[in-house]
Amino acid sequence: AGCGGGGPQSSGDQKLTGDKIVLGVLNDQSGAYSELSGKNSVAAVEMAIADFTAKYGDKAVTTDITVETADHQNKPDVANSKAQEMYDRKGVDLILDVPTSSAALKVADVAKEKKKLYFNIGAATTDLTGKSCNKYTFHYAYDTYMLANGTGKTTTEQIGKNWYILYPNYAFGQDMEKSFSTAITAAGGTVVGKDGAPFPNTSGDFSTFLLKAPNLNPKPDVLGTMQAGAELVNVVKQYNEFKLRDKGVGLAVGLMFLTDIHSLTPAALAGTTYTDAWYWNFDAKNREFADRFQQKAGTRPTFAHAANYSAALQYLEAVQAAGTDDADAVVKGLEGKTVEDVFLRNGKIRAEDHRVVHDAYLAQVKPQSEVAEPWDYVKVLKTIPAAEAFRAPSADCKL
Amino acid sequence: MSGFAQNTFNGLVSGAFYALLALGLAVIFGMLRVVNFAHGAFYMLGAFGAYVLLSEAGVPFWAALVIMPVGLGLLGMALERAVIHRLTKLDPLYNFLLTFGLTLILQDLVKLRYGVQSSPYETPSLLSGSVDFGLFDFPTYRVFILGFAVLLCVAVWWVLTRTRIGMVVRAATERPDLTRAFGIDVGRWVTPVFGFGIGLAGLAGVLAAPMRAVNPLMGADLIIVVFAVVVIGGLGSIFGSVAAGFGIGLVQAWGEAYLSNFPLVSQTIVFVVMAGVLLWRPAGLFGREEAPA
Amino acid sequence: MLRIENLSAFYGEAQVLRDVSLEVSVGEVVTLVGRNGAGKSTLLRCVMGLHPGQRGTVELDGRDITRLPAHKRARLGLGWVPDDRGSYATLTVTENLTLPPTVGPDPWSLERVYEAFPALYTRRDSAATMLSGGEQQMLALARVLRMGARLLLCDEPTEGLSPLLVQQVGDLLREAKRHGVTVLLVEQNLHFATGVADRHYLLAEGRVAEAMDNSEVRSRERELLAYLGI
Amino acid sequence: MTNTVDTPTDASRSTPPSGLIAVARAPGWVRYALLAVGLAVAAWLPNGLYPAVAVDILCWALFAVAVDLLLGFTGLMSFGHAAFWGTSAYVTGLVAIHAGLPFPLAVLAGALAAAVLAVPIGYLAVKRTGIYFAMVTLAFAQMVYYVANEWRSVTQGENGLQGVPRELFGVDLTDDYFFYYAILPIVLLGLAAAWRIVHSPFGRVLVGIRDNPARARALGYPVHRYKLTAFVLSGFIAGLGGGLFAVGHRFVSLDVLHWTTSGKAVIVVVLGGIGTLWGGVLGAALVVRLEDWLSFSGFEAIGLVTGGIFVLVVVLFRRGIWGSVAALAHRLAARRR
Amino acid sequence: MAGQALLSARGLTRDFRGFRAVDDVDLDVASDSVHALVGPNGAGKTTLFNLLTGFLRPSGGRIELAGRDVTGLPPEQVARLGVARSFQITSLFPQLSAREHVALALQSPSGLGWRFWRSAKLMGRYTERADELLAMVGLAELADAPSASLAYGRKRALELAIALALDPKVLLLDEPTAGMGLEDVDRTVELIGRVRQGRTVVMVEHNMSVVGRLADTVTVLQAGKVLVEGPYEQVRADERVITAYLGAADAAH
Ligand SMILES: Nc1ncnc2c1ncn2[C@@H]1O[C@H](COP(=O)(O)OP(=O)(O)OP(=O)(O)O)[C@@H](O)[C@H]1O
Ligand SMILES: Nc1ncnc2c1ncn2[C@@H]1O[C@H](COP(=O)(O)OP(=O)(O)OP(=O)(O)O)[C@@H](O)[C@H]1O
Ligand SMILES: CC(C)C[C@H](N)C(=O)O
Ligand SMILES: [Mg+2]
Ligand SMILES: [Mg+2]
Repeated sequence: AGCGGGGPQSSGDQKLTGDKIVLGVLNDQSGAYSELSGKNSVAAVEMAIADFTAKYGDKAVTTDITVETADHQNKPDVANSKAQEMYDRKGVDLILDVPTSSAALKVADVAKEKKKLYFNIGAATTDLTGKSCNKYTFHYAYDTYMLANGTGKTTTEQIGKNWYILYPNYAFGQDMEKSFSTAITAAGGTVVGKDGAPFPNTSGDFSTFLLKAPNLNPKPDVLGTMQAGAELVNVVKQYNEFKLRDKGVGLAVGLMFLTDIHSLTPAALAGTTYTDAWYWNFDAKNREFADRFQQKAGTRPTFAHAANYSAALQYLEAVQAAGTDDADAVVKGLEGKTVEDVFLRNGKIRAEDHRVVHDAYLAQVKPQSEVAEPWDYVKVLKTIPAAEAFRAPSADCKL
Repeated sequence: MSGFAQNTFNGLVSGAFYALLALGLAVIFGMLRVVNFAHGAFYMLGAFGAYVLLSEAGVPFWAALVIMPVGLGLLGMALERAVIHRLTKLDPLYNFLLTFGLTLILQDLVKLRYGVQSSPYETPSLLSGSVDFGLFDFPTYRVFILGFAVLLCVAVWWVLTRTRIGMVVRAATERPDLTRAFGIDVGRWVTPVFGFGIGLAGLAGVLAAPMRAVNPLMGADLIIVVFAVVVIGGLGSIFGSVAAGFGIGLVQAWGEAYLSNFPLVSQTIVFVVMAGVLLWRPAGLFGREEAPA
Repeated sequence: MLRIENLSAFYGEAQVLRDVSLEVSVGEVVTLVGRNGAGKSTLLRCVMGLHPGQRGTVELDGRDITRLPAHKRARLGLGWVPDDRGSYATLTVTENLTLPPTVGPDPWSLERVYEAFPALYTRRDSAATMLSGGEQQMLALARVLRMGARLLLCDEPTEGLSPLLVQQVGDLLREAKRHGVTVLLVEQNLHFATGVADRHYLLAEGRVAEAMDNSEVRSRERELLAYLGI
Repeated sequence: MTNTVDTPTDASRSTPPSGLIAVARAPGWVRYALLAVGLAVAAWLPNGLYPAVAVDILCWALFAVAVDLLLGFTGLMSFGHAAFWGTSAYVTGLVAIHAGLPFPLAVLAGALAAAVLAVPIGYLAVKRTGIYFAMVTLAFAQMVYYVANEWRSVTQGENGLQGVPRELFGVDLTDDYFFYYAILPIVLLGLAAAWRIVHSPFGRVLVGIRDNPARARALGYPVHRYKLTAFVLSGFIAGLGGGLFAVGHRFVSLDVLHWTTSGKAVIVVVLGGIGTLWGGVLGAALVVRLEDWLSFSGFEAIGLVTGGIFVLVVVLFRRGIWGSVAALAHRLAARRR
Repeated sequence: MAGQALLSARGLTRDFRGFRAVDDVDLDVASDSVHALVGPNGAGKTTLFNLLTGFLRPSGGRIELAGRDVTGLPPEQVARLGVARSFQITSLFPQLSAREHVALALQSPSGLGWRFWRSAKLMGRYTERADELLAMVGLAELADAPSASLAYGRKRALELAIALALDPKVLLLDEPTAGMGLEDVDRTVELIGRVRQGRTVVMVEHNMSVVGRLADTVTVLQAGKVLVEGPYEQVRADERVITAYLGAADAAH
């Protein structure tokens, strides 16, 4: 890639900058989120490139498609310089993934400034399609609204009306708490108590909150935990330790990845409901993808991996259709497009806020006895149709 | 009332971990003048080791409770021989820096091999029930931890202050040459003590495995709170470290329970306490006052 | 009992002792005198096995101990009273006394030590470095007596002591001698030295310049003092 | 009576010649040569490196020099300097966003805020020395971290303070290349200030205090107040770096306050050479560049490398790069005489 | 010679964890006098010094300097008020040269030490006076050597030069001749004799001949208490002093 990249090409030209396409995967490859996305997201993107090349063969806009990757270590400042460097020096046309909301928002700024594309996969904040939205940023897999809407609504209707919400006291957790409270109330439930636990919780102890739950009046039917990663593990461990399920308090989890279930074991989570953006053993098509993924990466894909695959693929398709990698042209092609692939079911790329909507799933962790094969921990209770799963475009977003 | 009792009990249980970690730090510091930044990393290794033993060799909790501290203790001894030892003659800051670097290395080694995801670890079946205390009932495992930690702390304190072992080790640490000249083979003493301190961290780790998320970063932030604990108790004071450990556990639990509307307060309470203690007694609650001149 | 042959010692590249040879027989009290910086303390450290850069041989009771580590030498009955008194800050007075193992046939009991040094008894539970300078000096001496060391290596044991105590230390050394203890004493105070010692070595610029007996020292006192006074 | 337990000890005692003496005694030509090399490197950086990385290096250079001012010349190892770097970053960001001031003024405001914060923290911390000081500063910095984390209405918490403007009287500084040259004078000013402090009467007193505080008190120097002043000055310089860092990235994240940031600053100083002042600049260049390279290399364990470097430096190479070079130059010069 | 009390203590007491090192001591140091403190090891002489110079806070009692209450002031302030001390165990800045030591001491009252924005070359203004002082204690040739390389006796001399540089009203010397060879002792005695002009000197000393040659008043401490106080001849003949401190043999000496 040449120094400084290239200025925008006049659109309509059958031209690619440098005659090649470079996809940049910028995510956490060493920290807390390196397993739920990380290196395996790169593998997923490579699969997308292979599939794209196989599909179009000689007719592809180019066969020279490469992947650049960098570790942002969940630090927004690192994400910032890596993103700039990717766009400027590595000739990257599209940045993918970027879990961690703070880094995600920062990269959105960079994309806007550099006028290059950015598909966020891993971050949860609705700000990406709200007040921080911009023309070059797309939010792909999920967000806090989607999680709350699915889990909050269904659990209230099916398991119990009274909730106790425990959330980590930082941006992500607070967003989740708000989204959940709204969803629960809308579904006719009540939030009888909510607490922001310290974040990060150095002692790793949540017992104060867990002990409080069954003694609230009225007694909550559901404990909704918004913790992620290691903290989620702590909450669930201690939930089991205090035998809250036996005391009639069910468990709902705000955000959970397959890797979380794996580390907690299905036994610890049996019966827990949550919203999943995608599940690998949902149907034959997913399974076929999951098998190929396993061959390459040695493990089953999380929804983030599948979404990275899908995002890369859809971008390449859009370039193919536009005949150029000029960002403005590609954006034009993407906006309003309906798409269908292994990840996106009933997918649509909304023009108003660049939210990519698709079917979501209400999932429940199987009891250990029903786990028939490794990693198959979940049964899908219900599909939440794309139209309901995501919020309506926000007035805050002005592209 | 029962709520208060429960919170108090919980505070003591998390305090038990602070106390065990602070105790290990204090033993090492008191004897070697080394502030072991890597203490949190060894705590993590203890927990992780228990997990690996269980998942890869089927070794149960009770065996891990012996194997890990001993194994890590040996590792600690090797480390002391290989590097720590060479730096003890220099400013203690060098060992602080060394162990800081070591922390990064240990964390990343585990991360490379096992990833960052938290690993599952079951409570041993013998302790998985709960105990009825009349007012409330409590997981047996927590009761066990509290009892075990208290016993251990008392035992260590007794050995180090009331037996010849503690005396020899203190002497060997303070003036190695002189102590050698009095017929004591210093190398034979200091190394095991370091190993022992590390073993304590490993032990705390094994104890934590069934209760806490087991992952490579589990000791990273924790150790800073433990530093605050040790400063409050008086660096190098065995009794002070243990007392401050339990005390801070309590204060945090109460803060969380009764000040949950002021998250800022409940989060920073440890450091506020530390600031207060420093104002009032710069050497910590049980630390020795500095000598004049 | 102690025999040193061709001992040389270095600090880095600087040579501090040059081919020093000397002998101390059983039951003798021998002093080393010499200016500040002549190498007296270094010589004691060499005998103790604490000085890394040395050449030559050290024999104890006819046995070559040159290669023996310090703690083994101590167990053969060497007792060192270092020039900085060697008090442990982290040990109480009693602990300072009981720390070393007993190494000789006639170790003092703790009671006997406290009888001889009542000042130490009153401070027995204090950290040793909290003692006054003189008290620390007593402690250092008491410590090797309690070990029951057969050969005492005393580095300026009277420095900073009150006149009364200086006399007491003299009495102690004489008493120890009566019990068959051998002493190699580094001393600046000639008056004191002649009071307790049998023979003297004058160390100058890292060499043994002269060996003298008591009468010789007394007769040449003026000259020696002028020499030692720099 | 001196007591070994808590006698203040300085980290550079084992790295003779100390900074003061080394710099003072290094022959003039060595000093000029080093200065020239330094300036050349500084001016070349944005061409040779990615400009954003070059900007980072400048910011970190200030940070490192601030830490060394304490560690090398006052004998105090602050393991919590992220508190000042980060506080300044936030204040700079907030001032720039809400007041729309040109960035040098915003940075100045940030650095002043850092200095103000250094007063209470320093007041409590300088009561302890050596290793205690390191632990106390570490803990207080972590406290500042929590405060920033919780004070979401101001700091935006985890999301970070986005959209810090790079305003300079309408001059377009969007390009990091130009921004680099815009901040270079400020950075050089900061470095010069550090140099002046070290080579001032105040600096002499600090070295005295470092080596023997009791003696300094007997001479009539209020030791605590001197240390506190040094701490505040150091906080100010660290704040300059942090403020520029905020403007450089056009946002501020909680990471600027995390203890690993403090740790990295110390790594930089130790690698460059404790008590050498300019060593910090060199260390900053190396560490920032290395991390940049590593995060693209696909190597997953950055900590393994930085930690490894740390261990190596501490075990084998305590003088650090600059310290070793200076010692070598010193020896060569001595031989020529 | 002996004017009114310049430095005085009333009921001065200091406890260390239940141990009373200084016990209800009354002390009056007349201005322009040399006042010696003697007593057995551990009698509390150094502790008393530490109290008088602010290095230790008294547990009880009060200290006055020229009529002003200085009880509990920190050492640097006591030093500012004109009380300089030397340390029993030599206490220097190992890396600084002898001249730098003295310059630091000379600079202390001026406030130049706070000027972090000025050049250290300004300290050059003290060179001349520093060299004078060094010459006075016989260190002229060694002015540039780092203090760590000085022999013990030279270090003691440097301690003295530093204390003098503060131009104190009261000079407190803790065993100024300990560890010195005979000739150095003579030189030091002679030096103290010179610098006492216009000053008040308090010294701790075990060498009775030194005490005899210099002291106007001798206070004997024992177990933290004042045992005897008076002129040298009277004190050394005192039975209590002989049994507690001097010993029979030495008394005859
Ligand atoms: N650690 C050291 N490093 C370098 N040189 C040293 C060291 N210790 C002592 N020396 C030098 O070695 C020489 C001999 O020192 P030593 O302490 O043996 O003398 P000494 O005769 O005991 O003197 P003193 O009467 O002052 O105690 C002196 O010149 C001294 O400067
Ligand atoms: N910091 C301290 N903590 C505890 N005890 C102390 C402390 N400092 C001094 N002491 C005790 O106080 C008593 C007086 O000590 P001080 O140093 O004043 O004696 P001194 O008269 O100067 O004796 P010397 O002539 O031996 O120097 C001693 O018994 C000593 O052990
Ligand atoms: C669990 C994570 C992948 C989500 C992340 N914490 C965020 O802020 O969006
Ligand atoms: Mg000597
Ligand atoms: Mg004394």
